[in-house]
Amino acid sequence: MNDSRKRLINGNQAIAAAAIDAGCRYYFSYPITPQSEIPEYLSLHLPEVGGTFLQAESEIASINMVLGASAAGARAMTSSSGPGISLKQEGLSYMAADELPALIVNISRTGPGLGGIAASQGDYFQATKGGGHGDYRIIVLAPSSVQEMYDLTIKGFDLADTYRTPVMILADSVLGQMKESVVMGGRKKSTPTKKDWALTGCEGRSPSIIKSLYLDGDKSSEHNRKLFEKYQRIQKNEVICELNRCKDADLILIAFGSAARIAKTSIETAREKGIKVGMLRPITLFPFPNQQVRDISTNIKDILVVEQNTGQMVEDVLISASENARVTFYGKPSGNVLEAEEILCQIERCMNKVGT
Amino acid sequence: MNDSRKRLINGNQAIAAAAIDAGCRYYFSYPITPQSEIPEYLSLHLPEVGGTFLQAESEIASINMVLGASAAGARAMTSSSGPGISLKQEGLSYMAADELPALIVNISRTGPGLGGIAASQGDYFQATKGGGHGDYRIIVLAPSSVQEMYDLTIKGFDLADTYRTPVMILADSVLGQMKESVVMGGRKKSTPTKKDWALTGCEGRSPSIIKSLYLDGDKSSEHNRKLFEKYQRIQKNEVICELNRCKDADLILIAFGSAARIAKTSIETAREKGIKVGMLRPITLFPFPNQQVRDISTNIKDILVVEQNTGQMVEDVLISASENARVTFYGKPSGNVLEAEEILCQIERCMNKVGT
Amino acid sequence: MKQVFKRPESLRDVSFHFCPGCHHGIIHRLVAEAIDRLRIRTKTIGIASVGCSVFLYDYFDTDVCEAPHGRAPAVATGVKRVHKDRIVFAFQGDGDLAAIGTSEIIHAANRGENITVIFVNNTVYGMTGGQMAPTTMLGQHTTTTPRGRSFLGDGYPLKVSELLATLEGCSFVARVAVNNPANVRRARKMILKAFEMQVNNMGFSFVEVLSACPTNWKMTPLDALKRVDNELIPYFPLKVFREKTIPDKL
Amino acid sequence: MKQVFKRPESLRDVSFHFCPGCHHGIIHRLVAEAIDRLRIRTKTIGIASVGCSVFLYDYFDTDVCEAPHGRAPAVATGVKRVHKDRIVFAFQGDGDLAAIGTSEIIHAANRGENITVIFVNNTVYGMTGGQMAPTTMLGQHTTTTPRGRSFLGDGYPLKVSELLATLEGCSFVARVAVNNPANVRRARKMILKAFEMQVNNMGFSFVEVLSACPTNWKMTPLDALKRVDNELIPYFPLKVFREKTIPDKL
Amino acid sequence: MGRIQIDIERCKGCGLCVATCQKELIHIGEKINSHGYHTAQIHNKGECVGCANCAEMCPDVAIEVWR
Amino acid sequence: MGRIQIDIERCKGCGLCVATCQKELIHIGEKINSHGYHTAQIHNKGECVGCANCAEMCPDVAIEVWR
Amino acid sequence: MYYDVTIAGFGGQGIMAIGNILAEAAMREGKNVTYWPSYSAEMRGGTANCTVVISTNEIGSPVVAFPISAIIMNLPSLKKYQSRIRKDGLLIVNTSLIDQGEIQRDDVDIVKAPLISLAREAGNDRLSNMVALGIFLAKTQVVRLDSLFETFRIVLDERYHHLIPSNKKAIQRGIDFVTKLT
Amino acid sequence: MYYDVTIAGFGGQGIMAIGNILAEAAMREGKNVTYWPSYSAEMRGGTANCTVVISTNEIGSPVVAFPISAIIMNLPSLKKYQSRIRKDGLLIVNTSLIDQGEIQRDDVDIVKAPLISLAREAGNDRLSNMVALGIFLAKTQVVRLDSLFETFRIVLDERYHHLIPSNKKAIQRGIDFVTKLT
Repeated sequence: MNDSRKRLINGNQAIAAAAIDAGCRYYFSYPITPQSEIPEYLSLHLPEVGGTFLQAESEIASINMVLGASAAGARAMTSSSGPGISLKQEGLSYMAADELPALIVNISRTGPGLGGIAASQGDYFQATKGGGHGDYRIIVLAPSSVQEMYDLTIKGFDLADTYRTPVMILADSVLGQMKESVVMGGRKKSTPTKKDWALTGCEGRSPSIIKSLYLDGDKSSEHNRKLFEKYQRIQKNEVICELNRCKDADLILIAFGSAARIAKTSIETAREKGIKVGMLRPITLFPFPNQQVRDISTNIKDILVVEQNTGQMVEDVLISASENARVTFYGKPSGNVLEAEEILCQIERCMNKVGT
Repeated sequence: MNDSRKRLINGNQAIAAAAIDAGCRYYFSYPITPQSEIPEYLSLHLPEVGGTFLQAESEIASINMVLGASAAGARAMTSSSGPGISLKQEGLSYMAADELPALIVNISRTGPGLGGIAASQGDYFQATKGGGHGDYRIIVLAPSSVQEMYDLTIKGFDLADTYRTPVMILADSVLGQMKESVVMGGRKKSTPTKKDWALTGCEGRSPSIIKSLYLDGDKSSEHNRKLFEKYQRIQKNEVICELNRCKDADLILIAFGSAARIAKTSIETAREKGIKVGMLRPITLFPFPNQQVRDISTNIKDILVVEQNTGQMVEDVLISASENARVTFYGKPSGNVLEAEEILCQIERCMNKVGT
Repeated sequence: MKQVFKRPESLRDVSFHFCPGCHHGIIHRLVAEAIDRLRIRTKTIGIASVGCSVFLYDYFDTDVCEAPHGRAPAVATGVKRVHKDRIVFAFQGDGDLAAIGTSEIIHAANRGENITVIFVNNTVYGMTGGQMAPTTMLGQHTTTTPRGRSFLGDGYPLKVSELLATLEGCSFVARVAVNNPANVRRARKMILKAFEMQVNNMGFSFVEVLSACPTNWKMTPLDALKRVDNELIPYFPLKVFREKTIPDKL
Repeated sequence: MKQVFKRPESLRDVSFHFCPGCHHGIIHRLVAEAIDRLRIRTKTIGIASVGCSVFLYDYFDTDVCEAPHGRAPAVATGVKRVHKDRIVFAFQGDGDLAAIGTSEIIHAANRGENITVIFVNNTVYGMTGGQMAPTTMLGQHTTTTPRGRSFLGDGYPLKVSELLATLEGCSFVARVAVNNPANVRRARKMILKAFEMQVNNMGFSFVEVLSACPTNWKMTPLDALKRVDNELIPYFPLKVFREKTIPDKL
Repeated sequence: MGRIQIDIERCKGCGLCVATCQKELIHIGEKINSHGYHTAQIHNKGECVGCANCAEMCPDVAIEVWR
Repeated sequence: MGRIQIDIERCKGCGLCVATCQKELIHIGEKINSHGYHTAQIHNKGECVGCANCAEMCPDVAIEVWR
Repeated sequence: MYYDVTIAGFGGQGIMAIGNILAEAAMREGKNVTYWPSYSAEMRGGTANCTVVISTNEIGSPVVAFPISAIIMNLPSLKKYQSRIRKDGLLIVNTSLIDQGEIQRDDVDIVKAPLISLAREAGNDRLSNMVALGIFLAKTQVVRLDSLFETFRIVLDERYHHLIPSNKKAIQRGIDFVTKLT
Repeated sequence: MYYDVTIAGFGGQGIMAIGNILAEAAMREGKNVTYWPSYSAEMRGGTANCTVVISTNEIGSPVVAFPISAIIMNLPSLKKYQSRIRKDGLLIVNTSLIDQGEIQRDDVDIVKAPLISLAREAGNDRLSNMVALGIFLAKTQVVRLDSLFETFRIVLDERYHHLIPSNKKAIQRGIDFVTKLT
């Protein structure tokens, strides 16, 4: 296998391949559609590099195995979708509290409930606002191409280790199932940082403890403040967003993930029609590009937020945007995938090119 | 037991007593602190009225028993705290999707992780933004006294039936553990609505189905749109908030639940010092009183948001508030309970009575 | 000539979505026959689980509630506690019941919930694409055991009936197969017996049905029939593991 | 005279938070003695669970990871898969292990995870205030069974060791008590044996310890001792349920 | 003496009935139904005894039997 | 011939040692430690054989034994 | 009127019981009242404290950072609370378990009471909480003695009802102790 | 250049296989390509479709609501997609399973092909998908035949490699079918 050559694989496979390239050797998960290619790939290839693939008895067991492997100092990962991610919320909250790094992949489904396997961005709130109990955040990365599924997986492991925090890749079946060419292994491989806090047995040092119970009020407060300061640091340092054709734009479209990808076609078509549209695409959903939205909204009058849901990220846009800008929201409930044509129609409406 | 007399009970007991008065006859839960008085009360008193108390094997089993009992047409309830509520997120998402009414009580803990049992408002996001997967909301009620623990429990059951949706009581150990005098049964008892959608066996009618799987894109879309329209209706019709001493106020303090309760003392003291402070207290957290905040923020320059967390409800305030108002946030990480004195200090800072 | 075999009334007149040669359809039919036989269609509430049997409501002409993955026994408990005079059955596959639903099935059985659970064991996750289930045989190749299931690391095929039979709350626990007409006829009796237990308020009743999944086994339907005989039954013996009689109940 | 009894080295020199007469302290001591005896303190990683034993890290002079309620076997699995040469033990109560953690313990056992689980069965949830546990005896009054546990509705006291002993992955399953010096000495041997199994890579080892909870039983410590003999042991017999020998492993 | 009737549109051509018929009266024919399946067909109808084994094994409840 | 030593500050006065000592050499005294517990005390020390039963049963590991 | 008190000690010392009795009595006298307990996760042996607020007006915070008065039953509680008592407030200290040298305040009214000895004198050395309540009542008169006695059958678990007479005796011992002081 | 195609039919008809082959071949020719499958939850017998976009520019949406061309293998797919094909586009219809009367478009290039019969002629009536691919290739020339053949060993599971010659034959049969048409 020539790693540096282009290969046509789907987004799920790209994530799985990237995990191995990132040095992840422990993967625990439970079957759910539409992320099956991840466990399928890793059950085949992890053992080849001395890694462990374990299909857990449940979503809950799998996140707690990740917790254990991470506590032991390893790069560990799980993947699931919608309902499975809901079941992992207790474990995620514990890992955030324990300050344990790991990568969690959500190839989300149509929800709520059992829903369906069509593309959906209905898990934005759960991912970014902390779906589990307590006052915490996790870093959320939103790829928009198969190449980014690969690249952000590697980046995710690095961020997780740097900040000692769970990191989530939030994508959906458009990105998980679509195939595109990917260049793998071309860049510097990621190297896990030294983890002197990890549990390895206390040979030659005093015992280490990983826990989240703080019954003492002062210690509890202090711990929560420490977490909060970490999230502020992440907000300050780790925002990534793509600005595309914004310089001359009259309208900025804000979208992430699959919606952004589909909207690119709409913007292309709009430009062909002479409508000056640009795009701001948050790649980190937490930390959200508050400042970037703020900056752009002070200069441009119209913002169109497009999501494959009934309105979630738009709240973060509203918090950030200047009141000078008019924010229009177009949300499509999950079930049917967003179409470039309907986004184009919304762009035209915003620009008053067609009546409202 | 003279129902209409004042009794000194704690907030957890008030919820339990109210559930019985609301006609709830099915309660399923799993042990967790600090809500233990609820199962304790109901295990004793539910059987007396022919009801069923079942201690489930897990948080997940208990929410799914609630799902089943609700599907069967009964008023059903569960209660838990932090980690337990996280574990119920899958079930909650299903119930929202299935359009099943029920009351879920979260007497929240310090979090994330195992945390502690001190008061916390760190579960605001989880409750209001949908901690489970998918694009849904649940109604969230935030009592601020033991009397409201009683009253809002009854109201919660009514709202749940009216809108066919799970309703959550979000409180914490300050409200769950404190005792106050409560007047019970004084008002009209709540009566469950007729549920022609409930599963009872299909004698004399065609079979009923309760489900959330919609593989067909159009049906899935339609279902999600229907849910969304319901949430809009709830937002329009069901906002409750308390406005207190706002008429002449120079500063509006916005807080909910225990923080609001504690802040009342601070406002009292501030008024004694001649500082004109009022309070806007959201009682429904979803639907959030967007319009009320908007209205008040157009007239008053200073808003102080106080929470027992590092900043959650403040986002809803920021979305709603006019840009004319200056929104200051004071958050105390959970661990140590908010003190009236520190809130007073923040009030004074806002009013420039002490330097910043 | 008179008609000696026809579609049971409790089964709607629609085609199954199951793959060719999948035994789910036979098992659905046997459950519907039991419901017909006991004349309980209009007082039956089915609980659908997640996996290939999720579309229960498309096939059974009864009230049906869908349960989250693995939680059918808990949902059934909620329904039955409200309607003690209705017949509540759950229909679960091995991914659902023996993995993520382990806790729910054990505790529903232990409580002696007066419900009936039909457990389809085809040693693999069907709908999600053929992953290893707790009941997957040692050496069996699945999409997540590409080198075959190994007891080192993956553990042993779980014998669910044997496990549940240790619990006092069970009125009836049996394992059957439907891979030949004789086994089908025996399965019919056992499924009927399980429903009768519930009708008589005897507590939790359970039938495990060994079932073929030609698609995920990557076998022809005929080879799949043979595998049930040659590989599954020797490890998962067909047997009544527990059967209470009316005096036991008292 | 020479010292014949002293605090084990693996136990930190601090007081327990346990209630007067609670057996947790004895069990902690026996585990620490096993660790001392095998000289594995610096290669041991403990997994604390939720409940009265959550403060494991305050007492054991080893690395410790706290697990969410019921999930200690899953966390232990994660740790052990990374550090195959370390000794990983979980310490769980009956609320934790036999209720919310049912699935995790069964599947860790079934996989034959090479870990050791110490299971404290005192028939009640301790820290949360004395609720019914799956192991609560019939008729026992708890804060959630104010009229006594009834098999109708509440189900039967769960025999965890018996359940686990049916699983191939277990190398060692035993039940002990610590309510008199002879039982304590037998418990010491069994706990040591369980750790030895892990040291020898024999797979999952498990010791259930019957334990008194005077506070939640609302008994004096002495009456609680007697209850273990008179009520618990007759229902939960002290026994080695499963013990693999080295040849079994091969 | 017996008779069976196969609902061709419901048949998926799995062949379980073919394998089960002790008198070997059923085969999978060339005919393709609207779902693209080659379906089961009975030949030598007169020899059918109506034992119903084919119907018992049909996963699609596509066979009715008279005797 | 034996000797035991009870760590009074660690004793919670549960009395398990009292019940276990076959020679009945231990009792719960009037003394209250800083945690408010009446604590165990040994009397007739000379009769102690150092059997260690009291230590085996002490849930607070508060007893050491010499023999 | 407005009054508040924080009561603190070990779990098992009956802290919550006297807080409840006080709150219930105040409610019976028609006052607004809040009772707020706080305890550690341990069933026994941890720290326990509660705060009772009594007022004729609506009560805001049930949580009081700087109480007017405190009943302190053990040393850790003294360390935690003594600096927080408001100037000119009241501090009742259990000198049976606390060395007097640990008391550092001189701007509050301090009652040093050997509660265990006093309880023993009243017949049962486990009732030091009731002695403390008696002292508190005598010092503050925030509720009437008869209101207090009326609450016993409601607040105390039935299995302790036979102890009501000895409880009353212990409260009286506390009152007498204060009377002798003055 | 830009071209897209939607391929739709039953699960089991090999829809995904020809989509993959086409995408892989296009990539090998240096083009940008996206392949997006969509299938129902059933393993077999449900509907299956996929969309392949091939372009020399960066590709935006992999999801195409209104495709330039479509290969339609069964009736439900015809009903779902025929109205969505762009004017002057290409529609290949499997008349082995679809009655010609169901075709309603007259503003697109329509190829009515009895795919099962053609496949049978080529030696294996299960390879109607490959016949369709041959037809598509002959009509569009969007990739070269040799690129296509090169992909077989990558795209097809090893256990089907012995079928590669018959696959090639079936593709050729499709190409020949078009040649005869024109």
